[in-house]
Amino acid sequence: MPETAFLDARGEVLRDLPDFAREPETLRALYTAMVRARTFDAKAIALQRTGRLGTYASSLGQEAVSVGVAAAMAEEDVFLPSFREHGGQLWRGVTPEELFLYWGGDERGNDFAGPRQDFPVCVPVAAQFPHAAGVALAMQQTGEGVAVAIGGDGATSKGDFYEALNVVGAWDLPAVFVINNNQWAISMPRTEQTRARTLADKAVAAGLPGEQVDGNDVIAVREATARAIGRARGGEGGTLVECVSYRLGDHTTADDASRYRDDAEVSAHWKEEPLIRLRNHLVAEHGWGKAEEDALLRSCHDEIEAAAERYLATAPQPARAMFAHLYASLPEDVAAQAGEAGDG
Amino acid sequence: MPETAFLDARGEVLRDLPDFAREPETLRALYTAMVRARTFDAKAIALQRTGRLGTYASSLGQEAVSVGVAAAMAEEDVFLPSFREHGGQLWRGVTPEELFLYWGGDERGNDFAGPRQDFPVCVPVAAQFPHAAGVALAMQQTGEGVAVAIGGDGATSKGDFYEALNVVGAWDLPAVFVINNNQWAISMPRTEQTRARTLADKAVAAGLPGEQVDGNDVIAVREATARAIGRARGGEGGTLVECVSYRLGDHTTADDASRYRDDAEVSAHWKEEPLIRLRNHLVAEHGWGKAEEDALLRSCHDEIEAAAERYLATAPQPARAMFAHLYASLPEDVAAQAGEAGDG
Amino acid sequence: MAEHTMIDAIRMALSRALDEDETVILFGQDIGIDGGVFRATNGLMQRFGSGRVRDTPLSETVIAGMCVGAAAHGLRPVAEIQFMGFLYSAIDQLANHAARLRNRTRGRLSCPMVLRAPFGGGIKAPEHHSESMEAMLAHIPGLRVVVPGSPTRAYGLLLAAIRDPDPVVFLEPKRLYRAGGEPVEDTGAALPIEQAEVLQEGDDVTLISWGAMLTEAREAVETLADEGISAELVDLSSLKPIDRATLRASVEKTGRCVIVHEAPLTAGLGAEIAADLAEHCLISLLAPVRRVTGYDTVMPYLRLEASYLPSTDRVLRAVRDVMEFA
Amino acid sequence: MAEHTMIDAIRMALSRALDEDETVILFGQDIGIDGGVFRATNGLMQRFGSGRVRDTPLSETVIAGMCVGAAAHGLRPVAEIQFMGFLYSAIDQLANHAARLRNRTRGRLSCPMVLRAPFGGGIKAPEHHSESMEAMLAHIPGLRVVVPGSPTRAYGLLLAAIRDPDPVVFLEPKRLYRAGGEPVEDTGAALPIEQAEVLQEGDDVTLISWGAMLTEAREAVETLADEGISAELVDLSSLKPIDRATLRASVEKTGRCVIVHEAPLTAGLGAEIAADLAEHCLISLLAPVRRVTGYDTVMPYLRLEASYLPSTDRVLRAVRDVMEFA
Ligand SMILES: Cc1ncc(C[n+]2csc(CCOP(=O)(O)OP(=O)(O)O)c2C)c(N)n1
Ligand SMILES: Cc1ncc(C[n+]2csc(CCOP(=O)(O)OP(=O)(O)O)c2C)c(N)n1
Ligand SMILES: [Mg+2]
Ligand SMILES: [Mg+2]
Repeated sequence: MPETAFLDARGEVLRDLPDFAREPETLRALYTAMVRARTFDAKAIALQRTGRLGTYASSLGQEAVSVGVAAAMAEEDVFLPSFREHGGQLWRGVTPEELFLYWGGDERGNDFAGPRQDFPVCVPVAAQFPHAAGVALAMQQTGEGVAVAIGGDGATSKGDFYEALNVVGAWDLPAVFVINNNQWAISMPRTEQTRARTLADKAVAAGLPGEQVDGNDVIAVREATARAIGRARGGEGGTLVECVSYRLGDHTTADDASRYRDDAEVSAHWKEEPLIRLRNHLVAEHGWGKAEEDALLRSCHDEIEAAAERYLATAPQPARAMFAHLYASLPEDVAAQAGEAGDG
Repeated sequence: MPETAFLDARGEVLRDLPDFAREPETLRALYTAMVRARTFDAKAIALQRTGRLGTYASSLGQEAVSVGVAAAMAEEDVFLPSFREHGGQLWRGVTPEELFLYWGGDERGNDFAGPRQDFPVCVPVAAQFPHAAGVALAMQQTGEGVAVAIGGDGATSKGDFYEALNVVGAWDLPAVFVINNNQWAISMPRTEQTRARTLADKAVAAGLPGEQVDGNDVIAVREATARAIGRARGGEGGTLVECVSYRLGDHTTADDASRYRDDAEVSAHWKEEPLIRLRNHLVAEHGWGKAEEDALLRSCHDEIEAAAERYLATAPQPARAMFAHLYASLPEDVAAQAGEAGDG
Repeated sequence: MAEHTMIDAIRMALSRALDEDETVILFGQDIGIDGGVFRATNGLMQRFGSGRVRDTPLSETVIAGMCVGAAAHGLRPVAEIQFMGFLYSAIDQLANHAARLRNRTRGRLSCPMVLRAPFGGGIKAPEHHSESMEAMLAHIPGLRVVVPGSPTRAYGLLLAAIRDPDPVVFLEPKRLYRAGGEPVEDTGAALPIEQAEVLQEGDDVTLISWGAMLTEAREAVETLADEGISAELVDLSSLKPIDRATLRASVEKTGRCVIVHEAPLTAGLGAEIAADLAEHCLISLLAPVRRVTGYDTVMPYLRLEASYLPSTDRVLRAVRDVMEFA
Repeated sequence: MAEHTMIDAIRMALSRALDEDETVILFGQDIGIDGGVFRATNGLMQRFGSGRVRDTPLSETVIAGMCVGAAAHGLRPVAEIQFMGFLYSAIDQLANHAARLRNRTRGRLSCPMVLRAPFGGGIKAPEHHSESMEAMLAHIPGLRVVVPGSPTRAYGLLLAAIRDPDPVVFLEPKRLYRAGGEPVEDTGAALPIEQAEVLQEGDDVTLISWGAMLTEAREAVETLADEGISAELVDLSSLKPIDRATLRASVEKTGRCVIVHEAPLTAGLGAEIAADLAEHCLISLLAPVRRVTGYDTVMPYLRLEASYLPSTDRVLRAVRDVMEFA
């Protein structure tokens, strides 16, 4: 594997750890966040399977990308996630209940109490990159903050991605573009998506630094993202960070990946997934034991279950809510329709 | 200058010439084509200035790009030019009269008798690159031909360019993308358009070979394009060729470049323009003299003047011609409108 | 004969087209081994090879743009856009290039391409997956826009679209993909691409609709029949060009008209039809033409989706309105 | 007072906005030192600096997309698309993002942006430079679309657009840019963004138009006056939302209506207006609403441009038609 990693698949330390990765609390926080994301994921899938959630995109196996990136951000930065970065959203303060609401088909899930400046999930692939350039433009005017957008390997084929990367370069914008290269875009493997040697290489087209890291190593993700954010914050412009992970699940609950990829491939990648290696490291170096693990699993389980309960107990918005935030004030033209919708 | 050149600005040979550039007839043909293009250009501007042509994009100083590229193509290949590649179109067999018609605002100018498979001028910047990928896809099915598209330095910022480049790479399509880097996109200099080190470097994003050549040296342009076309024809896929030239004139007749760039810069580039160096070389090596030069200028002048006369004598299409080629057969829905338009 | 759903019928037509014309080529995201997100191309790559049924990178602009190039150079590309919400990136290539290549070159080059896209709501899909913006496309000169209303129509109209010498956007009402089957014979016969179809004759009022909303329209027609109101139901089918003659004839007969579509009201295609009928059938009209449409707001997420889509009730209310107008 | 052309008025409004609100930022192709291809931003970079008046790379998608991000994060971006024919690449960002960010986030984030674009024909521009596709934009829920009809209206409406809390596409009729001047005072006063303006009162027939076509409409009104026909002329101004109340009131008064626009007929915005009037003013209407529009074909190259654009004659013929209808 050419990309930078600090821990190998079994949790062995490969090179000098960055400072933050020597702090047990930090590592525990990262591990906790990944377990929390995975717990959320499992519950979301369960809800979907029983008809109580909409189509859902699992982040199974990619928790290190999302969490590592978010953990490298400052509170006032802006996160612009794709639809698969639940771990990062949770880290930033979006609640599991809000996420359930969103995936359950309720716009109120995007009105999170947490990071008020963060963008909602971006479903149209790669459109978040131009948004991030715009957020970074606003930040450049005030000198505060960094825009951090994440998209998938597939997203690197969209013109939006490239146009945005180019303007980030041309204008020295404080933006970091992260690629969660989970090696699949629905049924298309990374190798067929593009002939580029790495996705990080695409930064060359914009004259930006590009870096590839092991996306299963949350330390590597956080470290590389933090360096990129640091450069952006210091006025040194943007960076493209490719995190090589693997999509262990189906594309979404509407997908059946067994149609297009071998179980053997998936099994092999289970050996590299991000939680186990950090747990091994915690066990070996920081006295993490069964008690800690059990307590963590239990608390995550309880939190997510309670959030799901609250989500399920939330009544839908009334029909006329579909007009409530169309404009700052509803034009007369549309007001009559709002009335009709309200009447049923 | 980092890019490959065979002749320097004064026409001195810098390195071993490729075979074709040792043949006097070939060099004369290239020179003739560039003079022809420049003659056409001058006439087009004169016609526009006197209200007898529409807005026109001059190719002054970039004749080597257009001609060199076209000269590297086989007859059955497909040329997909931007709006500034008159020299290449003329080389391929489009007549000056047809070009005048097009720039005079008459669709019949695109119905050229010449290379029937070639695309008309592409005005929306960079849209010709996806078309070229599509043409190349058709060619890949039959195993015949190469699609050659040209766009400007500005075009490399459009998503279309990048998406097309990427699919050319992913599918090994027989396409060559040429960038006429004339260093300006209207008022935006190349250096502000992108931070990429070279435009050829953008090929990295698609995993394709990219090459930068001196776009004022028709030999270099032809040689590099021919190699790229050869690879494509041999099933080895696409290439990006950047030709570094300079836009000696205004962007179009609607533009006034003195608003945004120094005369001194333009004057400096006049020393590097493509005709003089080839002429010097022809004089030094191939017995080109005043007589040959005068005869060539005269014949180009006569040809272009005659073409302009014929163009000016061409009556506009009748109003209902605007419906004649909307669909293969005009739907009833629209037929009534065609009638109305015909009536005035 | 076996029953076929609309998605089966579409696959049958694609398969037939690939079979009968070697210049037909399919591409799009996940249409190969995965068979397309709705399985429209299921098995076609296996049967016709990955040279003729190709997975593209995730690039809608180049999907549309490649259609133009490939079509101009001798192929008949049939490309898929995964959902209409992702078709916006293809509009530039459609409007600026596909729709005018023939015109620009005075017929020297042409663009026999089909761009397929599932459209409309009603399947509780994620946001941006339920668009119904057909009116935007119907405004583009030089394009054809076709929407099938049943498996049989899907088969015949898709073949017609593929064989048509001009660019066609073929919008597939995804709510109907598996909504019900009917026998569809794989005869290779195309249906006339420009014609609206009168699905049910009637005397008192004309209902005009297309795509998935034909379901509500049909339900309304049945209920009305019970009430003794004889409604004529027309499936527009060709959204561009519009078969105005058929629509006008129907309204001249019935004197009343309700148009039903899922897209937002304002500048929706219902406006064109209503304006045309009001202008050309004014004498025959006994009541104003009414439109029952999606609201002029963003399609809500799935919890409120049902409140957005025109219901049979809303259709019935509109019909009763025009029936009672005096 | 000095006379100002529309392009002057636009520049005045931009300058005023930059002056009064430091969150206003301008970007687009060639808007800096070159002052924009039509000179709308002439001198503004020199005055406000290249941080607030920025030349972008040649990327329409990212121009629109950056507006969304910048607007959501506290700026008021006012971006320029050089010609409407190049705005298609921005539609995805407009429809999928700008127009729904407020709605999607229940008001948490919003998108106070303006996308300016010259539109329409009549200046013998190259192909793709004369588009008039406003109806496509007017169909997108959550967007505003505004077209000024005079220098005074351009100044006041552009200020209104910039101050509006929601995304506005501001389409500038380029044929009017330098068509004539009038005194425009730089008072900083905005005009109501949603209101149609009655330019001339009349009793016999209502003409509705917008943008450059107001020229032909105005000429027609004058000619009609000579013939003793009193025509009311309404400048629609806000294409989305539509000020239906003003239009209906006018037609209820006059009983006759002709709509004039440059865009193609089918699914043009005239359809929406005609459908609305036919539905809501049926009782008042003494004649069918007529539309005088561009044809449903590709805008021809310059030699035939004049045959494409609706002429005063065509407008007059339509008015006479509706006057004679019985
Ligand atoms: C513009 C666009 N086209 C198509 C889709 C449908 N779609 C949803 S996700 C997806 C694949 C995305 O792949 P990738 O970028 O690798 O992200 P991942 O799903 O692997 O996280 C596709 C094609 C979309 N959402 N947006
Ligand atoms: C998509 C698009 N946006 C904007 C324009 C307006 N425009 C015409 S040429 C041009 C600059 C093109 O620069 P470049 O690609 O370097 O080509 P050059 O003109 O130098 O040959 C622009 C912005 C256009 N034609 N197409
Ligand atoms: Mg992926
Ligand atoms: Mg250039």
